[in-house]
Amino acid sequence: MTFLICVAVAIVRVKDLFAVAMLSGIYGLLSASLFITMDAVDVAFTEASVGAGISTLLMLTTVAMTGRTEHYVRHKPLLALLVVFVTGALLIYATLDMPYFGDVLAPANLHVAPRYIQDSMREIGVDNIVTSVLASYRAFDTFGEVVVIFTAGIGVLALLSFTRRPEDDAEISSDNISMHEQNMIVRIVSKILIPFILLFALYVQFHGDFGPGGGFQAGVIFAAAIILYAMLFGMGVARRAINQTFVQLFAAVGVLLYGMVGVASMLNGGNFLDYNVLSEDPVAGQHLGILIIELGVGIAVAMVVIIIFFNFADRIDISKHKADKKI
Amino acid sequence: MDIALNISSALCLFLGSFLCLSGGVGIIRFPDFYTRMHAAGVTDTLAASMILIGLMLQNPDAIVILKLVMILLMTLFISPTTSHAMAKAAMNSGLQPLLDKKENKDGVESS
Amino acid sequence: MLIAATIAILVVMALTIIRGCMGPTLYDRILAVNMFGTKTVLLISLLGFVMGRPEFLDIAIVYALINFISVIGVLRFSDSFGFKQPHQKKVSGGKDS
Amino acid sequence: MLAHLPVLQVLLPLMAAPLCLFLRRPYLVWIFTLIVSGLAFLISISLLQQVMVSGTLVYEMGGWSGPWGIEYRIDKLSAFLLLIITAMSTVILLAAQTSIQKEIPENRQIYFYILYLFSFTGMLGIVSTGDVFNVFVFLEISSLSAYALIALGKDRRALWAAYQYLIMGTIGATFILIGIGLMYQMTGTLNMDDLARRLPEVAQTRTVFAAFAFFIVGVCLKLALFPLHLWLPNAYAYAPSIVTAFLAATATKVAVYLLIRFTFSVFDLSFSFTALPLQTLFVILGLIGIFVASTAAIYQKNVKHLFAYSSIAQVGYMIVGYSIGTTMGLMATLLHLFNHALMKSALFLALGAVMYRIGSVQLSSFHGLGRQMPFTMAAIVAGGLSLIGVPLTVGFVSKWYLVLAAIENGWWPVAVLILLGSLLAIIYVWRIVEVAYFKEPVAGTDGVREAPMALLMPVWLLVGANIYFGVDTRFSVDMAQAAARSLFGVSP
Amino acid sequence: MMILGLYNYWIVVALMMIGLYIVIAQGNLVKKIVGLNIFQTSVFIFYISLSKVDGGTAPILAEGISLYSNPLPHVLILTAIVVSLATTALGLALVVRIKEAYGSIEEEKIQMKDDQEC
Repeated sequence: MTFLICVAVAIVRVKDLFAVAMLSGIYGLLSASLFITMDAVDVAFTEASVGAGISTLLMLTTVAMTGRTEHYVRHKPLLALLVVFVTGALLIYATLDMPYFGDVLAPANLHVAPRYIQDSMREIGVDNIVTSVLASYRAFDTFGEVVVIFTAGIGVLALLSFTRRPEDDAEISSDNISMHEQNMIVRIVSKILIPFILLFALYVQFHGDFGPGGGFQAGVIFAAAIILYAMLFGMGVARRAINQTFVQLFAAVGVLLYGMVGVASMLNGGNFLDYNVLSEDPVAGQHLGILIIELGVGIAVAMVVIIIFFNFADRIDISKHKADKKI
Repeated sequence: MDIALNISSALCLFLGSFLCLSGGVGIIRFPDFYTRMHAAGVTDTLAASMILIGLMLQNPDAIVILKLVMILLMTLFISPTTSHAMAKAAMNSGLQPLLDKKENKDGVESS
Repeated sequence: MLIAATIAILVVMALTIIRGCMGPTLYDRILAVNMFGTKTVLLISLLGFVMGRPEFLDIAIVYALINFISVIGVLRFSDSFGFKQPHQKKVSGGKDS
Repeated sequence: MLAHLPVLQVLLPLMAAPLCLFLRRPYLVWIFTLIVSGLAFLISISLLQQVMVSGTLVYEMGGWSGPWGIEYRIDKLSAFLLLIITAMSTVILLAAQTSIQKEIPENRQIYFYILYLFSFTGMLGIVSTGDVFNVFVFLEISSLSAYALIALGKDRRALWAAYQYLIMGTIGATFILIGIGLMYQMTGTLNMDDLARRLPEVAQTRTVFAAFAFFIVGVCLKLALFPLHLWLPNAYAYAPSIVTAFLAATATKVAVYLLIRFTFSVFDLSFSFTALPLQTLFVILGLIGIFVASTAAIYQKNVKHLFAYSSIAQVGYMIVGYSIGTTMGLMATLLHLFNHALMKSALFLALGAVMYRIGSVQLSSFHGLGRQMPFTMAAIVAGGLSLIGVPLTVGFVSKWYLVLAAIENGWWPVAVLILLGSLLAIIYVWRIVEVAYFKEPVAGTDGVREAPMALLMPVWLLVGANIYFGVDTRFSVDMAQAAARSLFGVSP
Repeated sequence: MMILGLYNYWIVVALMMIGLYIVIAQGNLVKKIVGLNIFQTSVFIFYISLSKVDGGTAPILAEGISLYSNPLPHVLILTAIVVSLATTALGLALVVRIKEAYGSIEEEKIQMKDDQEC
């Protein structure tokens, strides 16, 4: 735990933004390990792939575009400190009446949660309680979550997309090829790894019922494989392999798939997202429903992350290109 | 049988931890980037495999061993690759190895 | 033994963080991040055993992958950062000597 | 199908948004969006009827009841808010196509509509849900899309404004998240109804107190209550006109809704108003907000800025009404919610029309506009009168009830100050009138003509509503009264 | 007991304060986003710590185990992590655009340029 504070303080102090981005990656990994020690394996899974993986990559791309050094001007630190300390004091004050860490009798552990733990096997039939809560009891939240990430994807598209000129494309890709001739070893190893990563993503996708994992994590891993490919072989090549319009449409399909499950259950006479009615046997219905929505989540997340990354990386290539031309 | 497994597992774990620690000391104490990388890269690979093998010996479950083997393979693949890539990138960016006694601990961050 | 190994790894992690925070060059930090990642993988595998639920090795696999990808990412973007050509060597190493 | 209306209300725009990607032409997407919004409006009317007849509607997501699943809970207050949001969105969308064509590049228009739909969905979701964490999720949907929408503005300052909004908004949302976490920790539930039942047991603990404080601060950040309003003026000023109109008409309303919902339904009133010196604090902040923002509005050179500051002042009125803490005060607040949505959307849409013709909303470019764009300017004046609170406009009605509520509670000084605040409104509205009607047009703007029908029609629709509801107050007053009564009925 | 029992929460508070401090006091836009991340992560840790049950294990049903940690906060945090990813992505996209439009990502400089325009 104390590590976390060290890293956080370091982030405050370090001025090299690249280093900051990397430290935030370490921070993500650390908090993920912390989640594991506190039994939150699913969360750790996600935090590792998001905090240490995708966020860090995005930060790096941004830093690569915006410049590395920070011109540090200390301004209004007093006000900031005041706000921070008031908040902190309030929280410390709040902790005084809290149930202790790990208390079995804390109200949070007595009221709603026991039902999930005791009955989810009978009602849903999935080993991983987190999955059953996520995908069935609180499925609507998860739907919201997919929509949030989709919104972010669209937002990034709205902000960063631009019409590409073909000649730019050609130049950039030739650039990339020359640049990566040298990285033979890395490329070969990655070529071996990428199919494996994709396979692993599928495993995570469908194994979510029994162990940690699920649609979101699988989506991120899948996207990570694609990102790796794009980084090593250049955006131009990756772009040829993966059609952007197609990706966008697929992201939409992912969200719609999720919604459709809900609509289907409505048509079958249940409430929105009530999987019990999807099949004769409620438990089988639950299984089916969870399977499909996890698939929807996976598709949507993977595509959105790809969209986000590609748009960022395109900007880099373009801005670098412009800079090269100026020189 | 059990005892033998346990002992060998403990031995592996011990060796792994020791290598880890020495790598950790190395990464702090060595004078420049390339030597540090050496410390990290070498210990990483061996220590990781030692610890993973140690864990494998502890568990009879097939799927767990399979997963551990996968992790092991991955570390074996990834660790040297990243080391290689890092060294190459560092060379390309103009970071010179510390060959003689010249002091150039800082200021080599090229941008 | 498991616990001893865990503690050893924790200590190494601390050392790596120190290196990561100290720098001094960018590549030292990358190195620290990389090493930190591998150590986390080991830590998680160990923790799974310590807590008696070794099914969670999936997470360790993910960490290894993510670690690899992020290191490659760092290198890729630090390469493409700035205006230098990949093959051209700068003499900045000897600048202040 | 009628039983599914609560969820359809949210689901319809939600599902429609990704579908937009499949329609590749902006014009088609616009039509589609408009239809969806119109349908949502119809649903909200039907919901309102149902609620009026049969009381609170509860819809269980996934068939899981109570605190285990998420439920939608639509009472009179939410139905009222749903009606406001969907109505505003529909009218504003009528004007969207023309204005957007001019302000946003062709290849981004589709994204604009998608984001608009998401923002719309988010607000509907916040209003109809009965689960605190769900509130957070939908809050993020609506605000994320709002950030992106603002950043679509032409001016580069829009980007900066959006960034600031993003930072402030995220801090606010995270504060709310902390509040939710603390509450969950003490009660073990996330369902609002259940929370209301379980909170009194632990109401005296410091944790619950802190939870409440965090929640209030978070909501106030979203609400742009006086000391936390800094993000609002720029965000409103540089966003595309349609976005400004939409956000001004709905976003702060939703935040007020959250405030009311939490202080009245989740925490009970006696706790809300005694645990913190909330009542006094809010009255003071509200009043200061009215004065500071109105004064700031007087000095603005950009008309959008001017109205943005006036929005902050109006939020002040709402907060004052709310903190009076009587049925009358709450009713005034709800009325003002409704009325302010009407007048601000009319004003900002009219500004959109000005923007469409002149390409600027600096006060200096308004010279002589009264003659060049008579209908648009007339609409602005009508909206301005409503802001001031001249009789026969909606602004009068809500201020009337507000003053009544203050007097009823024996708060004479507050009533006087509210009236004084209206005087300030006269000044800033007058500045526009003066420039537009009594100054000669600037040379080189001879070609400026009246705005196209597609823009004028929605503007005048809204202005008409302004006057209609100012004269015939039965509908809005009844609604507000019913909602306020039901809230007080719930809480002892 | 009190110190041990609340230690976790206090660390969370400290992290939260650091994160918030970065967001408010730092002038660099990227760093602000990093700060926001730290701030949000600290909230996640808070949620997860309140779900921990002494002696319990991860909420994946297995034979022979009867005490599990509370799964509900885990679910909430999964959602919240996604939200924070979305926020980060959007924020960084904004930063990129700001850099292109203003040529800087320092708060002060941007303010200065804006003031000149007004």
